[in-house]
This record gives sequence, C-alpha cells and structure tokens, in this order.
Amino acid sequence: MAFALDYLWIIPLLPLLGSGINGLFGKKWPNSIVSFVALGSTGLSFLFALEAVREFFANGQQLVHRHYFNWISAGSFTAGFDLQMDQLTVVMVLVVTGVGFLIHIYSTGYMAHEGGYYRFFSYLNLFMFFMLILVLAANYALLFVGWEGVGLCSYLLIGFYFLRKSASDAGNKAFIVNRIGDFGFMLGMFLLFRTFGTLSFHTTDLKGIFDLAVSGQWAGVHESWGQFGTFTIACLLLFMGATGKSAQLPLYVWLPDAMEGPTPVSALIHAATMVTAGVYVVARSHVLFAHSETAMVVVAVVGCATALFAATIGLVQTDIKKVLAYSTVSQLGYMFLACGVGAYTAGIFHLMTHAFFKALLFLAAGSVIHAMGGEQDMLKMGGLGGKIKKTYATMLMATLAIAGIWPFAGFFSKDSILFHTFQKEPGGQILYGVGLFTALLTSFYMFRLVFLTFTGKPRFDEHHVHVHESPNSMVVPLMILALLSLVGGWFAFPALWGGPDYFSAFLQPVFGAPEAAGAEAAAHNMELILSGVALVTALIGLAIAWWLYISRPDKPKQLAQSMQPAYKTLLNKYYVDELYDAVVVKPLMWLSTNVFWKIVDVGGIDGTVNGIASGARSIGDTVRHAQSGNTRSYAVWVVIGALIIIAVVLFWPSSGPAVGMVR
Amino acid sequence: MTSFLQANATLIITLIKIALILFIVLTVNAYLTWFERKVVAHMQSRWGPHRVGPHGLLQPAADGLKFLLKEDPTPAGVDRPTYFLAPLMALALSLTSIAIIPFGPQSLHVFGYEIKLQIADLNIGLLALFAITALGVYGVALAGWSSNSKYPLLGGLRSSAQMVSYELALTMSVVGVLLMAGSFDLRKIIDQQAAHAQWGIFGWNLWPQVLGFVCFAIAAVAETNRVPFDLPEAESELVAGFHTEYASFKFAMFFIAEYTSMITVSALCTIMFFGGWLSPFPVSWTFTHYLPSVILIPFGLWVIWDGIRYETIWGRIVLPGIGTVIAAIGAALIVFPAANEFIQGPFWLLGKILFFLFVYVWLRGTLPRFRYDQLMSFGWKLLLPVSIANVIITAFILLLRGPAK
Amino acid sequence: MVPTNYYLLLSAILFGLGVIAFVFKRNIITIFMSIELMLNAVNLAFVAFSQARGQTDGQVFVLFVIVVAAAEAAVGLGIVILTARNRQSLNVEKVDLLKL
Amino acid sequence: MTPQLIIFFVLAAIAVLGAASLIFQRHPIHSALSLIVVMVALAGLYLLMGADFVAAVQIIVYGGAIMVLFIFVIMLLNAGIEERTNASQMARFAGIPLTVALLGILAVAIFRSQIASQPAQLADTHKISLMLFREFVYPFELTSFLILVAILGALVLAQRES
Repeated sequence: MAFALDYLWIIPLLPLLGSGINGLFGKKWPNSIVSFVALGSTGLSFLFALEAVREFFANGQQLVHRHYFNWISAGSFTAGFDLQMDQLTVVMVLVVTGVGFLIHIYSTGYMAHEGGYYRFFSYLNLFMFFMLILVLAANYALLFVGWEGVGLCSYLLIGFYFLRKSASDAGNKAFIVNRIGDFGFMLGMFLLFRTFGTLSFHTTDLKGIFDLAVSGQWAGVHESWGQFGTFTIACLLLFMGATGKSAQLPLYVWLPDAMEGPTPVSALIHAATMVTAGVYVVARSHVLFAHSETAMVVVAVVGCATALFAATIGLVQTDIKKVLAYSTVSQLGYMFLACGVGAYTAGIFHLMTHAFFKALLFLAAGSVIHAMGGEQDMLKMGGLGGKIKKTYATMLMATLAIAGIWPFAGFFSKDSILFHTFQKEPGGQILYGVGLFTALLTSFYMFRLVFLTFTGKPRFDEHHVHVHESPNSMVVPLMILALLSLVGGWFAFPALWGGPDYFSAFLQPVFGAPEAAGAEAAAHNMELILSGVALVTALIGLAIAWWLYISRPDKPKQLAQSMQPAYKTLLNKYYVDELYDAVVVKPLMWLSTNVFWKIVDVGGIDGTVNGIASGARSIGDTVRHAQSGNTRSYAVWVVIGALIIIAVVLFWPSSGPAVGMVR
Repeated sequence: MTSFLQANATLIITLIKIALILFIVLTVNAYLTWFERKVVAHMQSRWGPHRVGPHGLLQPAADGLKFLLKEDPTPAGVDRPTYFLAPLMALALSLTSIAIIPFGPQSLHVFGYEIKLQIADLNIGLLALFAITALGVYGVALAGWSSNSKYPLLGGLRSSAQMVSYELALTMSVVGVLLMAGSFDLRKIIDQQAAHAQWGIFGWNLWPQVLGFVCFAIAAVAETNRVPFDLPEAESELVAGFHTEYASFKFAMFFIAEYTSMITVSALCTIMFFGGWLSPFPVSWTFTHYLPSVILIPFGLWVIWDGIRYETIWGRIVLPGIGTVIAAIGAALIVFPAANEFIQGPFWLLGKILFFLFVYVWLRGTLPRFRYDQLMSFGWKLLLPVSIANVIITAFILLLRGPAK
Repeated sequence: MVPTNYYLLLSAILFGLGVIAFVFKRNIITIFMSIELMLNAVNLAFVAFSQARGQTDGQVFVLFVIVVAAAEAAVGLGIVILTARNRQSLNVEKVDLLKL
Repeated sequence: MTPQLIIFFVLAAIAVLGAASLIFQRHPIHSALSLIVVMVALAGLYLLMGADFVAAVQIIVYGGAIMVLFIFVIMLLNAGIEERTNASQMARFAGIPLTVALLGILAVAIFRSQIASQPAQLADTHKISLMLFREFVYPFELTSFLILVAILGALVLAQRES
C-alpha cells in the first residue's frame, strides 16, 4: 500500500540519475536539455518525497525503516543500505528537496551565461543525492557516505571556477578543514561501534544504537554513565565533525572563503542544507547527547560563542556575500545553542526557517550581483532599491525574517531558541544574554546590508554599470522563498497565546517531550515577555542601522576612526586565518618539506629503492664473472650440475636405486 | 696335428678361402687393367699393350713388378701416420667388401666339410657391404689431406663430398629391392628372384626395379670414382687428385682398391637386379646347362688356332696351351654332370660381373667428365629424388599386393 | 657371455673420457667430437640394457639418438664454419664474445 | 674366459684407447680418426650383443656420414694443431677432479645396480622395424621433422650472405 515508503531509495536515486546523465552526455547538449534533466530529476524527487510524506502521515507517523541490501559485511560488522523516515527526516527531506528544487530553478537563470553549465548541474544533482542519502540514512555508516559526499560536492562547487586560484584554494581549504572534522566523526563512529557493536540507529529487535542507549542493554554499560565516559567522548567526537561541517568554532574558517563558489551554490550548500548537516547529526544523535551533560554544555557554549563571534565579524564586512556567510555561521551557532540546551525542536525549527530566509538572502544577493554585473562590494552599490524592486522587496522580507521581526519566520524560531536557553539551568541566563546581544548585532548588520545596498545615492558609475532586474527564472524562486520566510514560522503561531506549538508537537515522537513541561503557565508568560524583549532588541538594531546608514551616512567612518584597533581586528576577522596559518599550516609545511620529503621520502623510501637497485647491480657485477663466455668453464659448470643431479637421484633416501631398477 | 686341424676346421677353411679369394681378386685386378687398356685401345682403334708377352698378357705382371721395385719417396711435411694409413685403409676396406659376396648357390663338399662359396654369410650382408663402402671414403679423403699438398687436398675434398652424396642415392636405390626381398641377406635376395625361375630373365628384379637399377648403376659408378665421375683424380685440373703424392706400391694400393670396388659393385649390381647366379633362361630348359661348355670349347679352339699363327715363338707355344686348357675344362664339364651342375651358378654370376666390368670400361671409353657443380646438382637434385620416388612407388605397390611372403 | 655391468662400466668410462675431452679440448670441432663420444657411450648403455632386458626398444632409442646426433652435427658444423669464417680461429677460448 | 669375453675386452680396450687418443691428439684430424676407431669398436660390441642392425647403422651413419662431415669440415677450414691456451681457470683446476668424481659416482651407480644379464639373442631387424613403425611412430615422424629443420638450418648457415 505504501509504495513510496517501500521505495524510499527512489528519492535519492533520481538526482543521481540526473547527475549521471548530465555529467556523461551533457557536454554536447544545449542548456535547455541539461536544465530539463536537472530540474526534472530534482522536481520528481521532490514530488516523490511529498508522496512519501503523505503516506508517512497516512501511516500514522510510524517510524519507517527499510533494509534494501547488505552494503558492507566484514566479520561482525555489517552495514546495510538502510533508509528510514521519521518526523525529523520528513522536515529535512522536504527542506532539501524543496529548497533545492527552487535553487535549481534559480540556477538555470543565474548560470545561463556561465561556462560548464552541464558540469554545474551535474555537481548540484550529485549534491542533492548525497544530501538525501545523509538525511535518509538509517545508520551512521551510510550517513557518513552522504556526509563525505556532500563534502566532495561542496569542494567541487566551491572550486567551480577552477581557473581562479582563489576559488581552487578555497575549495582545498574547505576540503581540508572538513577532513579534520570528519576525522573526529569517524573516530566517534568507531567508538560507537566498539561500544554497541553496530552502527544502525534503530532495529526491529531494538538492537540499534539509540534503542540500546535508551534501554541501557549493552555491553560495558557500567563504565559509560559517567560524565567523561564513552558517551561524552563519542558525542564530542561527533560534534567535532559537526563543527567542521557546520562551520563552528574553531573550524568555521572555510565557510567565508566558500563564497568563491557560484551564488546558488552558496545558497543551497553553504546556507540552506549542507552546513546544517552538523545540526542534523547532533539532533539525530540526541539520545546519546542526552546521556552526557558535558557534551551538551560544550555544544551550547560553542554554538553561542560562534554566534557572537561571527556576528561581530559580520558587522564590518563590506562584501555582500561575506556578510551573509558570517551571518550563516552565526545562525548555525544559534542552532547548536538550541541543541546544546536540549531544545532540538527549536534548533530544527530554526534550521528550517533559516533554510528559507538564508537561501532567499543569498539568492537575492545573487540577483543583486547579477544586476550589478558581478560587483560584490556593498560600498560600490547603493540606491538599487528603485531599480530592482522585486529583489529589493524579497530581500527586505528575508532581512526582517532573519532579524526576528514579528511575524516573520525567524522571529518564532529564534524566539523559541532564546526562550529555551533562558530556561536552561544552570547558566542559561548568560547564554541567553549573549544570544540576545547577538540578535541585536544580527539585525544591525543585516539592515546595514540592506541600507547600503538599496538605499541612498548610487556609489557606482551608472554609465558603465547597467542595472537590470533578473529574469523570472530567478525572481519566481525569490518570491516563493519570500512567502515561505513569511509564513514558515507560523507553525508556532498559536504558542503565543498558549496554543500548541504544532512544530514541536510534530517532532515530539523524535525528541520526546520538551523541557520545562512543568510550569506551563509561568513558562507561557515568561515566553511572552522574552518574545517582546527579542522583538525590541531586533528593532533597536534596526534603528541603529537606520541612524548610521541613512540619517548620518558619514558617521560610520568616524566610528571606524575612533575605535581603530577594534575595527581593524574585526575587519581582519580576528586574524584567525593568520593564526591558523602560523600555528598549523606553516609548521605542517615545514614538517612535510624538511622531514617527510627530504628525510623520509628521499632518505627512506628512495633510499630503499635505490639501495635495492644498487645491491642488485653489485651482486650482478660479481656474479657476472661466472659468465666469462669461455665454453670450457661452462662445461665445468655443466659437469657440476650433472654430478649434483646424479647424486640426488642416487642417494636421495626416498628415490631409492633409480638406476638399478632394471630386471 | 690332424686333431688340431679337425678342431679348428672351420677357422682353417675360412683362412684358406680368404687367401684364395685374395689371390683371385688380385690377379683379376691385374688382368682387369690389361682388359681395360685393351678394350679402350680397340675402341680408339689402337693395339693397346702387346709387347710384353703375347697380346701383352704379361703386361700386368710387368706393371706389378714396376710398382714393387720403384723408389717410394715420402714428400716432406706429410702427416706420416695418416699418409701411410690412407692407402692401407682403402685397400683393406675394398678387399673386405668382397668377403660378403656369395659366388654360388650350392656349397662345395670336401672331406665331409661343407664349404660355402662365400667367406662371411651375414644376415645383414647388404648393410655390412654399405657400411664398408661408407668407410671407403676415408681412404681418399685422408690421402688427400695427409699429403699436405693442394691438389690432393682439393681431390680429397671433392671425393669425400661426392662419395657421401652418392652414397645416399646408392643406398636409397636398393631399398626397393630390399622391400621386395624383405631381407638384407644377399642369398635371400637372389632366392626371392628365383621365385619366378621359370620366367628366366624376366623374373629378375631388373624389371620391377628398373628405376632403382638405373639409379644404382649411376651411383655405383660415382661411388667408385670412375669415369664420368672421376673428378677426384681429374688429370686435367688436379694432376692426379688425391693420390698425386703417392708413388709405387702405395699408389698401387689405391689402384687395386679402385678395381676391387669395381668388382664388388658389379657383383652387387648383379645380385640386386640381375638375379645373381640365376641363368637368364627358364629352368625348364635343361639343355642350357651345357652353355658353359658350349662357350668354353669353341673359345679354347679359337685361342689355339690364333696362337698357332702368332708372330713370336713364345706366343706360338703359350697361347695354344691356354686354349687347350680352356677347351679341356669345357670338355670336362660335359663329362662330369655334377661339376657342370655346380658350375652353373658361378658361371652366370661371373659372366654378368664381367659384363658390368666391360660396361665400366665402355663408359670410360665413351663419356666425358662431369663438371663439379653438375655432379653435385645431378646427385642431389635428380638421382636422390628419383631413388626416393622409386622407394615410395615400390612400397605402395607392395602394400597393394598385401604382405610380402 | 659378457655381464651387462661390464658394458655399463665401459660406457661410463667412455662417457667420462668424453667429458674430459669436452672440458680440455680447445678446438670447437674436437669439442663436438667429444659430444659425439658421449652420445656413443650412452648408446652403448642403451644397447646393453636392451640386451639385458631382452627387449628391442633400447636399440630403437639408439637409432633416435643417432638421428639426433646427425642433425646436431649438420647444424653445429654449419655454425662452426661460420665462426671460423668470422673469427679466423677455432679456439673456443678465443671465441668468447657474442658480438664480433 | 669365453671367446666373447676376449672379444669384449679387446674391443673395449680399443674403444678406451681411441677415446684417450681423442683427448691426447693435438690435431683435430687425428682426434677424428681416433673417434672413428671408437665407433667401429662400439659397432663390434653391438654385434657382440647381437644388435647387428644398430651396429650397421652405427657404422653407416656415424662412420660414413657424420665423421666424414667432421673430417670434411676440418679439411675445409684447414684446421691446424690446436693451441693449448688456458684462459679458463675452472677447466684448468676443477676439471679433472670433477670428472673423476663423475666417473666415480657413475661406477657406484653401476655397481649398486644388480642386473641379470641374459645371453645375447639376435634382435632381428624385423622386430626393430615393427617397433619403430608401430610403437615409436610419432617420435619417428618427429625425428624426420627434426632432420628437415636441421637441413634448412644448415642451408641458412652455409650460404654466404651476398
């Protein structure tokens, strides 16, 4: 009856097919066919996902787990190609396919004039495939496949303009930094396997990791309930991977550089979907985290710190995409903060809304860049509002959403995050304060971006730059996303007047009952107050931005002058890249050059090889003299051989009287 | 004494036979030279030797005396052992080969001892014969090499190449006969031809094996280094070939060896293809048994008549004597039928051999010498293939006929 | 009648002499001859065995050996002639290079 | 001391002496001659063993063809006394002892073997031919091919490249 649920694998398969077809044959085809294939595959998989979700609901939201075939089976370790679907997966799949589909549409317009059209879409579809595998996977092994796959696609797409050195460098940087995280992730997996003897989440006989973690029926249960036991280590390792993928401190450095890729890529991969994989993993493994306070705290603190840190950097950036990148980092920090305080619902909620409005922001920024003919520096823009109205409107909505202005989506999600953070004991208030301040900064730099870009007088030569509205293929997705970023948060609407929060209710089977189920009423009042505070904060940020960039346009420079060192520090992103370069890269280079190359490789490996060769040569040099070319010596050798053979035949104990057998 | 004789009777008889054969053969050789010279002379309308003795009949003796008495210089720088060995080898081998030839069907009975007209009755007679002829090469080759002089060397090279080449053809050409006889034994070969005794001459191997015979005849002439294949001693180009450096009796050895091998080969040819001692007439014609006397008596009478009117007194005395002896032998054969019966085989055999010897001389008087390359190409490209073809044909026919005997 | 061991011993001695000749002669042709000598010794052993076992196959083997020896002599002597032509020497110790 | 034994010892002595002189003669022609002597002696031994066909073939092929070829080549190349160079130290010093060891080991082998020797019965040519053309027909054909190849090889080697 449940066709789509039985054939879940079709959802990732379709993008893979599209990727394959485009990658293999697209080179010869015109853009129309390529885009048809790409859009067709993605759209179909979106529809199929919808159908699957419908059946999921029809089934009464039972956890769907399908085993298709044994992928790895080595000794005691078996990892099947298993897909599962629960509420969390539903959210992720819909976000990925939906937003992905929209961005595909957008890309057809945006990439129309770029080279390597088929290549771009092949990569993009491949990314969809891996991302879907990641979210559908029913065990860590398969999840890791998707995990690495999206990393690969991100590398390929960041370096899409591989002729630009900065692009390829950025790609390498992303790849390498992610490796560090993935290393942790793998260690985490190994530890989990060693502990539980399996990697699958749930199994019918309740032998999956999560089942066991809940029931506690697993080997070595005694030694792992401590704060620094198996769970803590495993969770921290997984979180290390998450920080790599989701650009948290200290591994966030690759994301801003990732902006070298085409804007749709930034929107899809580095804003909406891939970077949220870390959050997804943490949420998916919440059962494990639940067992380790330490890990939770670490997650929360890191998330909070990242949020503030990135926001401060975002204050002074002038490259429009860089600003968005840092805001992405900071928003991801919010999500981790939510996960850290145990408000997984809020985290996923924010993940979803963020997917909407951040994708929208990037796409709109892309539209702006498109309009400006490739110009990314906000200081060279301004006054675009009148010329590209649709873009302006959608961008404004997105900004309102991210700033957390009621009734846009961001308000609800961020509000619930802050609320749960405030309720978190102990130390919740501190985190809340930081989060609130970050919200202020967020709304400030976002409106700064909007004002610099769309209002005021044009700061560019209008004769050379011909500003024009983007084609519909780009504008329509913008509008859809704008609508989503308006209504995307309304699942939680009723919660304001004490009604149910449908979203959290929906995710409840996965994450269990939300905290502070106790004092409902008090919590409700508190929530109202906090919401107000958050709204006011956002408005303050808006006001500051207005004051600085509309009424007193000269003020920013004076400010920059007055607090030069802070400004410089922020402008240079706290010199983190330089720091890493000095601490990690340079020593590593030195090590590989002077030790691994000059000593190990040249001395050790080449030495061994050449040594063998020279040894052979010297041996041959000595043995060579046996081959004097003098037949008589050869004859003597032959005689010796004959002697040996006859002696063996004669005197070998088993062979007996070989000669005397004649009768 | 007598006991000793009785004890080793066979040995003694064999020795006597050897001595007898040697004497006969050497004498025949001697008179063969006389015969050759006479025939060639008459072919060239000359007298030939006629000073020494009547009709030059003592010429061979004179020659032999000369050979014995002449000085025998050994050239400088010869390889002595080989130089002395070579003629000995040649002579010994050629004389040995005679030992295998059977001269008659029945064996003589003296003092109750059975005496075959054959020294060694081997059941691989033919093979042995070929083995000996094969070794015959060395005499020539070594002689040529050891005399340390260029003409002999060239002669030796030529003769060794030639003999090896033609030996192949010689051997192949008799295989047909062997197939028909199914044995190497010369007596058996003759008996096989006797199977059709009533056909007389038409029962001989000559007819079925005519190809083989032609090949054999040619190869035989070449094997004996006779004209037209006498390149090893081609006077015009190599002085005297391999025996240039040999003088007096060593030279005589080569000489005798050559004539002996002529006799051997003739005998062989007779036995192989001309029915050996079989008479050319059907056995049923018993009156043909008187043919020996019928030939001998008139011949003797003619000799007497010729001797009487000879120039010299010596001749007028000697020749009639010989004639009367011959005639007497013929008469005796008529008187003693047993002797007549016994003589039949040897008579025909010797008659045929004599015929072939005449053919040899005849060839010498007629044909020019081959050129060396002609010789080789003839031997390899014509003679050998033909003889092989003969073997194949014979084998095929025998196969069709079913198993022999 | 002669014990077979005598024949075998004789063939062994001849074989050994052949080996000695093979090792100690310098002339290529002579070395060839020594090979032939060894072959002959083996033939003798063959015939002796066949006679001892009252079977004929040993003699057949001898025939084969003789054929092979003939072929070997034909080719080998051809090579010898070429060598002598090209090196002006029959001494194996002077002919110790593959190239001229 | 039966006559066969006497003949055997005489022929064996001839053979061994011939082989020895093959070694000691300095001139290839003399070596060849001594080898011929050996072969003839061996042929006599074959006759003594009743293998007369083999004996004949031995003399015809070995004596009449192969050795003639040898002598022919020697004469053709006009090979002189062989010079006694001693480039090969191995042959010089290790040769004799090794060969003696070989002989010794062979002798050991022979004396270890106990072979019932039978009276020499005549293996007539008929039997040999039957065996040759029935049991050993394939080897026989192979040898014919071998000879063909040898002929071709000899031709190729002998012809002067023009």
